[in-house]
Amino acid sequence: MPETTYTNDELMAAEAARHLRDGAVCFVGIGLPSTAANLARLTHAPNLVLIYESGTIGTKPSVLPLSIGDGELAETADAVVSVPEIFAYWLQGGRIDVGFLGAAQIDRYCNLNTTVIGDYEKPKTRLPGAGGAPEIATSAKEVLMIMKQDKRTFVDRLDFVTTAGYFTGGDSRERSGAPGAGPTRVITNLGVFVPDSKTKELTLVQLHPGVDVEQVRAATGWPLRVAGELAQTPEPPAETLAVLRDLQARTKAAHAGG
Amino acid sequence: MPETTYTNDELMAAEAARHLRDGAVCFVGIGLPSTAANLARLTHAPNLVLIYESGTIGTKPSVLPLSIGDGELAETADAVVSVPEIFAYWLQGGRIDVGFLGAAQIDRYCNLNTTVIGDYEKPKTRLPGAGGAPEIATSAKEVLMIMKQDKRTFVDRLDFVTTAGYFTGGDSRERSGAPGAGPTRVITNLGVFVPDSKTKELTLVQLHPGVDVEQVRAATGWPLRVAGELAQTPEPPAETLAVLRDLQARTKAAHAGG
Amino acid sequence: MAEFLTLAQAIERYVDNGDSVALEGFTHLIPFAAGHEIIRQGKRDLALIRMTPDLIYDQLIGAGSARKLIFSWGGNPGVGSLHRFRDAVENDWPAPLEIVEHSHAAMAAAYAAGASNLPFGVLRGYIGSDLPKQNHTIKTIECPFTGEHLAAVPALRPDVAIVHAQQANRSGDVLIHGIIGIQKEAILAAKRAIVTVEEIVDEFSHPPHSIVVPNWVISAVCEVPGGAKPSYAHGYYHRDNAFYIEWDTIARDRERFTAWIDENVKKAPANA
Amino acid sequence: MAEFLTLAQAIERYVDNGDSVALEGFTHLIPFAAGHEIIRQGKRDLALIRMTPDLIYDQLIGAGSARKLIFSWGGNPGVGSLHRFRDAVENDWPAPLEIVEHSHAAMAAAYAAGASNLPFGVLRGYIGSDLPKQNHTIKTIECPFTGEHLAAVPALRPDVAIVHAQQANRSGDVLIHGIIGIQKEAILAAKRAIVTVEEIVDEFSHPPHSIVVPNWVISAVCEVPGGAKPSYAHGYYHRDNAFYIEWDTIARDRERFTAWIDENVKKAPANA
Repeated sequence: MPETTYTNDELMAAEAARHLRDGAVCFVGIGLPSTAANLARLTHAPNLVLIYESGTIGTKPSVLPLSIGDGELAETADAVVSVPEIFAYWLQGGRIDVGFLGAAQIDRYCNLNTTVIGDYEKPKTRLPGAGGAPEIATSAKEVLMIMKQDKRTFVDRLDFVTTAGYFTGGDSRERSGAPGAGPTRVITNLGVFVPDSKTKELTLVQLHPGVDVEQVRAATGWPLRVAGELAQTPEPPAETLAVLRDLQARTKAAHAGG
Repeated sequence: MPETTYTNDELMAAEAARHLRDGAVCFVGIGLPSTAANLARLTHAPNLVLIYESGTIGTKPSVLPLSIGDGELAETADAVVSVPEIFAYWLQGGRIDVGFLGAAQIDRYCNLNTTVIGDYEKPKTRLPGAGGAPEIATSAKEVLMIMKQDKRTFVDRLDFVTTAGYFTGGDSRERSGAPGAGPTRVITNLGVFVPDSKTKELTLVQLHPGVDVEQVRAATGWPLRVAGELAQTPEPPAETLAVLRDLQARTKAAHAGG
Repeated sequence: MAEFLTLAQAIERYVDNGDSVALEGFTHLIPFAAGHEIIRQGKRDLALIRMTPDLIYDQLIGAGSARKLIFSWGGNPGVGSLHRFRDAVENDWPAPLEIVEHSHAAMAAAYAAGASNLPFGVLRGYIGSDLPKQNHTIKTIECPFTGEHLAAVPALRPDVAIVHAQQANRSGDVLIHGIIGIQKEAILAAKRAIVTVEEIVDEFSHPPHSIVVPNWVISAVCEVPGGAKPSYAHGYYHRDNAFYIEWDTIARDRERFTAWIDENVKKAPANA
Repeated sequence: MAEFLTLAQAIERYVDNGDSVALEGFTHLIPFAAGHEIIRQGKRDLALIRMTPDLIYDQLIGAGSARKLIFSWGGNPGVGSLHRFRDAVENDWPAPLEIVEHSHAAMAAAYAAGASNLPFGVLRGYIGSDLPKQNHTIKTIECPFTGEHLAAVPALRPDVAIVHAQQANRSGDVLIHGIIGIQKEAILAAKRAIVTVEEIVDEFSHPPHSIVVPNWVISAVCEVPGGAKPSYAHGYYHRDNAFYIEWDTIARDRERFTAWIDENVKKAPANA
C-alpha cells in the first residue's frame, strides 16, 4: 500500500463527490456535504445544480461557504428565491434529486438525531436542531449521508429522531407516505454503507484504504451487517486532490479576513 | 341650475375619487374604478396606493390601463409581485383599505353578480365570471362600488351571487367570518347609496345634479329606501375635470396605436 | 434539462390529445403562437386551464380544441365578452364545454399548491358566493388550531404548461420580466413545460422585476419572436389594443371567426 | 406609513416587555444593532422568534431578555454550538427558556401563513420525526380531496418584526438585495415592523435579486449603517467570520459573556 498522501476528510469528500452524477439537482448542507458537492461540480459534474436552503438555486461559489447564506451563493446563482419558496416549490415540489446531509447521530435504519443527547426536557447536550433536514430527507428523491463514525455517532438507539431514514426498517418508510426513496449511501471516515434492499438495515459494503472490518465494528453501536464482498474505496485521483486543495486554499484565504 | 358641462361618467369618477382618502391602499379593477382611483391620485390623494391584481403595488400609470396587466403598471410600480402573492400576502393578508369594484348586477344588500344571467347550466347570457371580486369584497377593509344603474343592473333578485355584499342583510355578513366591513358606498349614474347601519339595505342618500328620486326608483328593481334628507352630489370642480380630461386624452393617444 | 426545439416540434412532442394544458401569462406574455400551433396540429379534447382565458382560449375553444375549461375570469379585457367562449357555454358550439369556475384568489392558490406538491390550496375565499354550489371541487377545511372554516381547492397539476418569456440563455434558463403573473407556478405545477421566448441571448439583462426559471424544470425552449402578439412582451412590443377591439367583431360571428382561424392560423406557416 | 426614527426611539415605541418579537434575516442581514438596542433598553420576557437564532439570540438569551424561543436551527453556523442558548436550555441560566421547535420548512410555512392571514400553514413535513411529540403545536390535517394526511402548523403572527435592509428611499420604501430569506414574510406576518437600513437613498439601485417592501407596511425605518454586523449586508460589507469563531470562546463562559455584553452592548452608545 502506498503512503497515504491525503487526509480522511479528503477521501470522504472525494468518495461522496464520485456519487453525484452530472446534471443532478442537489440540496446541500454546510460542511462536508458542501465540500463534496462543490468538488463534484469542479471535477466530473460541471452541470451539477447546487441549491442551498437560503434560496440560492444553481449557485457556483468559487470558495466554500461558511454558512448556507454566504453572499457569494447569491452572486453566482441562476436564481435567488425566498426561504418559503425554496422549501415549498423546490424541495417539497419534488425538484431535488439528491439531498445531501450530515448528522450528529445515526441509527441502523438511517434515522438521524440533530436535536438532543439525553432527555428532551433535560438534555445532557442540546444540539442545534432540525433545520432543513426532516423535509430534505423525506422529499428529495434520494439522500446521501456523510459523517464521522464512532460509537457516539453510530448508535443503537437514537435519543431523538429528528429526521427519518427508514423508520423501523422494511417497508415502514414506504408506508409513511414520504415521497422520496430515502438514504441510498452513508459515507464515513471508515467506509461506505448502503441500506439492505429488503430490511433497509445499513450494510457495510466498502472499506477505505487501510481500514479493516473490525475497526468499523468497533465504531458501530449495533451488531454490524457486513456485505459478503467488500469493495475498497478508490484513492482520490491526484487531479481531484489538487482541485480540492485549491478550493480549500481559496476558501481559507477568502474567509480569513474580518 | 347651470348648464351641464360634464358627462355622467365624469361626475361618477369625480364623486368616487372624492371618497378615496390620501394614503389609502386601494385594490382597483379596470374601468370606472381605475379611472376614479387614478383621478384621486392625480388630485387630492397623491399618496393613494394603487394595487392591481396583476401584482403591481404602488403603481402610478400616466395613462389609464386598458387591462389590469398593462406594462406601464409594472414600470411605475414600487414593487411587482406574483399573482399568488398579491392575493395571499396583500389582499388576504388584510393590507387593502379599499376594494374598488364594478358589477353587472347588484341587489339591495350589495351582493354582486358577474357570472350568468339566467340559469347557470343553461345561461341566457354568460358573463366573464368572478375574477378577483369575491375575495376583494370580503378581505378589503371596505368596498366602494361604482356602476351604471337601471332595472337590469339594480335587481330584486340576483340570478347568481358571485360576490357577497351584506348577504341577507342585518348581521349576516358579520356572522359569515368575512374579515372586511363590506361595501360602504355605491355610486351610480343617478346618485349615491349607502347601506343602512342596521338592516344593511342600500339607501339612497344623495342625488346627482338634475336627478330626482322618481328617476332613481324607476331604475331600481326593488322598493327603494330613501334617506330622510338627500344630499346633492357636488359638481366636479373645473380643476378635477381638467385633470380627468387630460388623463383620458393621454390614454386615448397612448392606446390608439397597434 | 431544457431542449431547444421548434415550436412545432415542442407541441407535437409534449401536447397530447386529451391533455390538461395551461397556457399561462396573466394579462402579459400570453403565448398566442403556441396556442395557434396547437390549433394547427389539430390537438383535441384538451382540458384548458387559464386564469383569464382571453382571446387565446376564445380561439382554441372556437376552433374545437377544448372539452373543458378551468378558469377564473373569462372576458375580453377592456372590451367585453369572449364570444366563442360564450357560444360554447350558451349554445354548445362547436361542442359542449365543461366549465370549472374559480375566483382568481382560489385559482392562484391552486397553482401554488400544485407547484408545492400539495394536494390542495387553502384560502379565505368564496365567503357568501354561489360558486361552490356550481364548482363541486371547492370544499371547506377546518383549521386544527382555531376551528375556523376556510375554503380548500384541489391543486392544479396540468399535464403541460406553456408560457412565453422575454429571453432564454444558451443553457435554456428563462428570464421573465415585468408582470410575472402565475407563470412560475404554472411551470412548476405541470408535468411538462414549454417556454417560447422572444430571443436567445448570451447574457440576461436582469432588469428590475425579473425572475429566472432554471432550464432543468423546462422540457423545451422555443425561440418565437412575437410569440405573445397581440398580447405584449414587456421591453419588446406593446399590446395590440386595436386587435383586442377588432376581435369583438371577428368572434361575434361563427363564420367570420372560422374564416379568420383558417386564414390566420390554419393556413399560416408552422413555427418550424 | 413608515416613520423615520432613531433605532432607540423605534425599539422604545414598538417593543414592549412580553412581546413576541421576530428579528429575522436568514443567514444574511441579521439585525444585530436592533438586538443590542433591545438589550440596552432592558426589554424583558420576550418570546423570540427566528429560524436560525444565531449569535443575535445567543446574546439576547444570555442577557436575560427572553422567556421563550420559537426556532428551527440553533447553531453557530460553520462553528458549532450557541452556548448561551444551550446554557439556558440545559441549565436554566440566566432563566428557564421555553422552546418551541420546528423544522425550517415548517417555520417558513408558518411565516407565510401569517403573512397570508391564514390561521395555519400546511406542509408535507415531519414525516417520521419525533418533533411533533415535543412541539404540540404541530398537528395533522386531512386533505379533503385525497384523504392524505399532512402536517399543519399555526401561523406565526409576531407582535413585532425587525429586519435589516440595504436601502430605504425618502418615502421609507425598503430594498432588500441578495439572499432575501424570510424578511418579507416576517414583516407582513407581524403587527408592527421596524426596518434598520444601511443608508437612505434618493433612488434605489435595483440590483438583480432585489425586492422592495413598501413603506405602508412598515412602522419605522431607522438608518443604522453597519446594523447587521458581524453578519453581512450584500453589497456593503462581508460577514465577520473571525468574530463568529471568537464568539464560541466568549459565549462558552458565563462571566466572559456577561463582561462582553456589558462592554460592547450595555455601555455602548444608544443608536439615538
